[in-house]
Amino acid sequence: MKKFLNKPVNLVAELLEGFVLANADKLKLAGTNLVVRTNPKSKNKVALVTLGGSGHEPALSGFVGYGMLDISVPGEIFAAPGPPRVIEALRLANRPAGVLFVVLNHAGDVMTANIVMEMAKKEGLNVKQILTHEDISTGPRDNPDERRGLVGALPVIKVAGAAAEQRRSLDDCLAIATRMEANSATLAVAVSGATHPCTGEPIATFADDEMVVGMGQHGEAGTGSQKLASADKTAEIMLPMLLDDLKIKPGEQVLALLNGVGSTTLMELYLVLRRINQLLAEKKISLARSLVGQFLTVQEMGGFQMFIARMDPELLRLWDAPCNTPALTK
Amino acid sequence: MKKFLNKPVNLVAELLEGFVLANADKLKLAGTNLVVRTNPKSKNKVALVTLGGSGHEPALSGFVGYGMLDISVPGEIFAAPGPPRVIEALRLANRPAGVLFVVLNHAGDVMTANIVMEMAKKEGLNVKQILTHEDISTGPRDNPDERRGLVGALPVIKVAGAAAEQRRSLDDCLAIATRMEANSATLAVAVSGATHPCTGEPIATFADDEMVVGMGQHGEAGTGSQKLASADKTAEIMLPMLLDDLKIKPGEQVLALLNGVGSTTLMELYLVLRRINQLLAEKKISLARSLVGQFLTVQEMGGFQMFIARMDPELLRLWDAPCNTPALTK
Amino acid sequence: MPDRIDYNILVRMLHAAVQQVRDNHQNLSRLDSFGGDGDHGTTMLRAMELLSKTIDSSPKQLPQLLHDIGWAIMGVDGGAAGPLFGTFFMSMSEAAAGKDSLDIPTLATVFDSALAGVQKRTKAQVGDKTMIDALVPAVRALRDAPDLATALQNAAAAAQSGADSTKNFKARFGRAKNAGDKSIGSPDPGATSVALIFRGFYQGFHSHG
Amino acid sequence: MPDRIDYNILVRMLHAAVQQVRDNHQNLSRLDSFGGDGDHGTTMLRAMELLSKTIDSSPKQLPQLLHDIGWAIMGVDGGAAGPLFGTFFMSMSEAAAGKDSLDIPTLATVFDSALAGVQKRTKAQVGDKTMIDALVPAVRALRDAPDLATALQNAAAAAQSGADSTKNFKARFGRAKNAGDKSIGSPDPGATSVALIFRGFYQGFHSHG
Ligand SMILES: Nc1ncnc2c1ncn2[C@@H]1O[C@H](COP(=O)(O)OP(=O)(O)O)[C@@H](O)[C@H]1O
Ligand SMILES: Nc1ncnc2c1ncn2[C@@H]1O[C@H](COP(=O)(O)OP(=O)(O)O)[C@@H](O)[C@H]1O
Ligand SMILES: [Mg+2]
Ligand SMILES: [Mg+2]
Ligand SMILES: [Mg+2]
Ligand SMILES: [Mg+2]
Repeated sequence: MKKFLNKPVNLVAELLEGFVLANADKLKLAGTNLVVRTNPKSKNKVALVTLGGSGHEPALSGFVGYGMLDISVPGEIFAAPGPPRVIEALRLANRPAGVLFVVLNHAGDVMTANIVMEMAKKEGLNVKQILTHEDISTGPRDNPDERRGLVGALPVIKVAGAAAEQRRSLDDCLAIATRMEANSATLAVAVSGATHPCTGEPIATFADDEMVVGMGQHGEAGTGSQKLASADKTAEIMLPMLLDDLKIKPGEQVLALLNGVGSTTLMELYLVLRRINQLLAEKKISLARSLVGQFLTVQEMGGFQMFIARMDPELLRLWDAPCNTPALTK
Repeated sequence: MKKFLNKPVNLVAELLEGFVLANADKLKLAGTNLVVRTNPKSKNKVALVTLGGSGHEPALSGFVGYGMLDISVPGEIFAAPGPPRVIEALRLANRPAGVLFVVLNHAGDVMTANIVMEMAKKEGLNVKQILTHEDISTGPRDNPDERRGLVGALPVIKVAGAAAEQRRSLDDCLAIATRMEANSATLAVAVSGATHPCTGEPIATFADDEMVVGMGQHGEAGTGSQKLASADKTAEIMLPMLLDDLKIKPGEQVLALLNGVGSTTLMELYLVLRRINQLLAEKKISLARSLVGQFLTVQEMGGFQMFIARMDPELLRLWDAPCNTPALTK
Repeated sequence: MPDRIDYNILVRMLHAAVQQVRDNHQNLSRLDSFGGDGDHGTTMLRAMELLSKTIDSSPKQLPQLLHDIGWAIMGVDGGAAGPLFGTFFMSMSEAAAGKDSLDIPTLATVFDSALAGVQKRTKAQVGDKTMIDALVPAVRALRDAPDLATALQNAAAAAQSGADSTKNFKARFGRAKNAGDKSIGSPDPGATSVALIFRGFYQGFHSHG
Repeated sequence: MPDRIDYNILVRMLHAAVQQVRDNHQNLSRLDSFGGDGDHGTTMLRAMELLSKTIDSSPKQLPQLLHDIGWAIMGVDGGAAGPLFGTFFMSMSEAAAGKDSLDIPTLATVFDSALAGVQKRTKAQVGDKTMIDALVPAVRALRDAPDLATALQNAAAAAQSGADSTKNFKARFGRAKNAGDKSIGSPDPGATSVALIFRGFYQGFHSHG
């Protein structure tokens, strides 16, 4: 893929400069390239902090703003930031109301998070951590360590962020985030690869008519290599796996989120959502809410992540609550 | 490109079904696949209506909602809708306050619009038309017929839509739209092609290291085939052409909009915006506002549209006014 | 051969035109793929299927049928061809107002009106590689013919050679104008459609026994 | 050969380790490209350049230097390697607290601490195709050597054969674990880095004249 780039070593710093410029009403940089709100949240409210590699724009810094995150610590391309900048973020966010620290389950992120949580404890910071790991393709539900954190971080941040704006306690925010997380499941499908913007190396390769169900954010191989299917058929393959994992029963309400990872169009995602709605109706499951967009991308990779969550009235209320971030505004 | 599709003949109908499902709080279908607001605007306010081909999601139906459009008439893939559904939309929107009809300058759209405007006149509908044609690559400023309408329709709809919500008259809304349009300029650059989702045929082809400045929305050849340049260099090539066309002088304020057309990432667009900001600063031109995103796409095509507009205080106020649509929320 | 085109004869002419496009739509798309976006055959096929359905659903009255066909084709949502061919039939209807059959001078007037209608929609002139290149000679050929059969035969022949002439032109209208020289060497798809339709008109008229 | 590693000798050892990575970073990235994401060489190079800068900026005091190096490498933002190698040096510093030079038993304790620190961060065991495969034998080899030169020579050799042994393993940690069998046949990049660093330590110590 041909990309408009400058020097690779400056890539993240430069993209952050443009990113905060494009969203100057919501965001600015603070400290060592930490993305923070232009208008900080009241110190009486729980703060939300996350970390993660760059190259997945608009994620994760695109979720900073009213109703969602307070600080995002962007790493290098596809690489977690190291502990120094993350502890800097936690110190900056620290407050009596407390800090909820959202970590997506990827080895590097978790390693950094563990180091930082030990430091935070030693320093007496008021921080609690929530780990998101809803990728059903990498491990069974009872082995959550193996499950990666994909786009499911978005709803977790959304509901916990809404709870924080409503001055709920840190324990409440954590409980809400945990409930959202526990009722979430994601499955990815990929049809074409991407190139690493620094090395120019291909991320994953595909046969001409191949699609891979379960492929990860960085081209980690999935188990489900199969022939490229129609939008309807793809929904028919993937949705039951998610419903099964969550053991969703007739009469329950779900949120469906379709996250395009790059060159798969919104057009295609709308077709998939349409079929999801039909399949859910057949099973008497209610599609209570849906969201379609490109939130957590993998450069120009083709494919998408299908996310389903069991919702309860409180989670729905928090999902609907106002937010104002570059990637999601309600 | 591998796409998740069903039968081509159903593509637009199905994608609209998914689209309104995903945005049920903002949109619904009415009449013959017209996209309308879920909560209609008061009849005392001017209504905004547009038409345009599908396959460019989220445009144009993604601009329907508070503060922007009232009705969008989506055509087939890359093809204008014919007059019958457009006149249906104008009849639906018609009101004493009047209707502003926004047309992007493409042959099919204009032909339909002309027919419909004649009918509207005969029927006594209270409609005025604004044509957007800000693509500087297809004709000189004094030959506006040759200039295509690209992403510049978005700011026109934004400021006119805001004026309409403020109960400005039809003449005022038209004058504001006209002023916005007259001060707008867009230049596109493409680096990789796309496939037509119905025919599977390639839209435009490129040499390995080629970029084409001025390529149109449907792969119409541009004049500026050259070697793929860095983000900085590309900004240095394109921005002066736009400033020149608009004759922007030191001390003036501009809006910059970078519209990714498909597989070009937000990451890359942020790099370009950063350089635009630097170049403007050198020329003592103020980057008053900026917007980066994928608003008007061409399937998985690689490239972007760079839009620059001269802003005045009123246009800035209208640009900043609230809006709530699938593609833009303020 | 009859000396008037009544509703029934018109229907035969229209059906034959539909059949011409059905048989040739793949070629029309192929021609559109050189300079345009490759959809002209699909659009014309959809237009002609709508035409055929309109014959069944419309009141059995000549000007009304032409009007309804024009309006149906206008709604084909396929880019330039829909409004242009839709205007063609609607403008025929306007000139046929109040008539339940067309003699040879009326037919000439009706097609003059069709051409004028289309020309109101586009600035394209003969030589710009559009449907105008087939339409103008076809309509002109209708004017001075001794009888309807000759008129329609001449029109079909003139449309065909008009379409053929576009081979060597460079497109100056429609999507193809942006394709530079790519369309040189193959005829314009829209002009080819016009030739097919006039061929169908003649065949449908002629087959009337 | 000296029987204690003081600040100056440590700096030589560190500089030599930096040089090893500078000379071999492209190979490290190449190794990472089979199963991982191809960035290990870049990350290690950045880590080592930071190490080198830290030597210049940090107070000239042995445990403090190790601490500052560890913290600098932690901040390299390059994925798994930063925290792991950062922990390595920070844990060395903890065990060296209060010492301005290291004799052979202290050196063994310092590296034991480094290994323990890294192991606190990962569940990877010998055989899982990670840096652990080079680190464990290297640290073990340091323990029973008669003098510093032999200790560092043995450690370098053990790290190298530990790294070599990973060739035949299938990755079970880090990004490479998702690549299936793709990494079989080539050594683990992180283990190779450990071998380079220990080789540097030995060379730097040895070159001390
Ligand atoms: N402005 C125009 N004036 C006259 N004829 C036109 C014009 N634009 C297109 N056409 C005709 O329409 C044909 C293309 O039709 P079609 O492919 O169906 O529409 P589109 O170009 O919108 O895809 C051209 O071959 C040409 O004959
Ligand atoms: N969980 C882990 N435990 C031990 N070592 C690991 C782990 N993850 C990665 N490594 C080591 O790090 C190396 C990869 O480092 P690097 O490429 O810099 O980071 P990343 O994998 O995040 O891109 C691997 O070769 C391996 O030796
Ligand atoms: Mg066409
Ligand atoms: Mg078309
Ligand atoms: Mg790596
Ligand atoms: Mg990495």
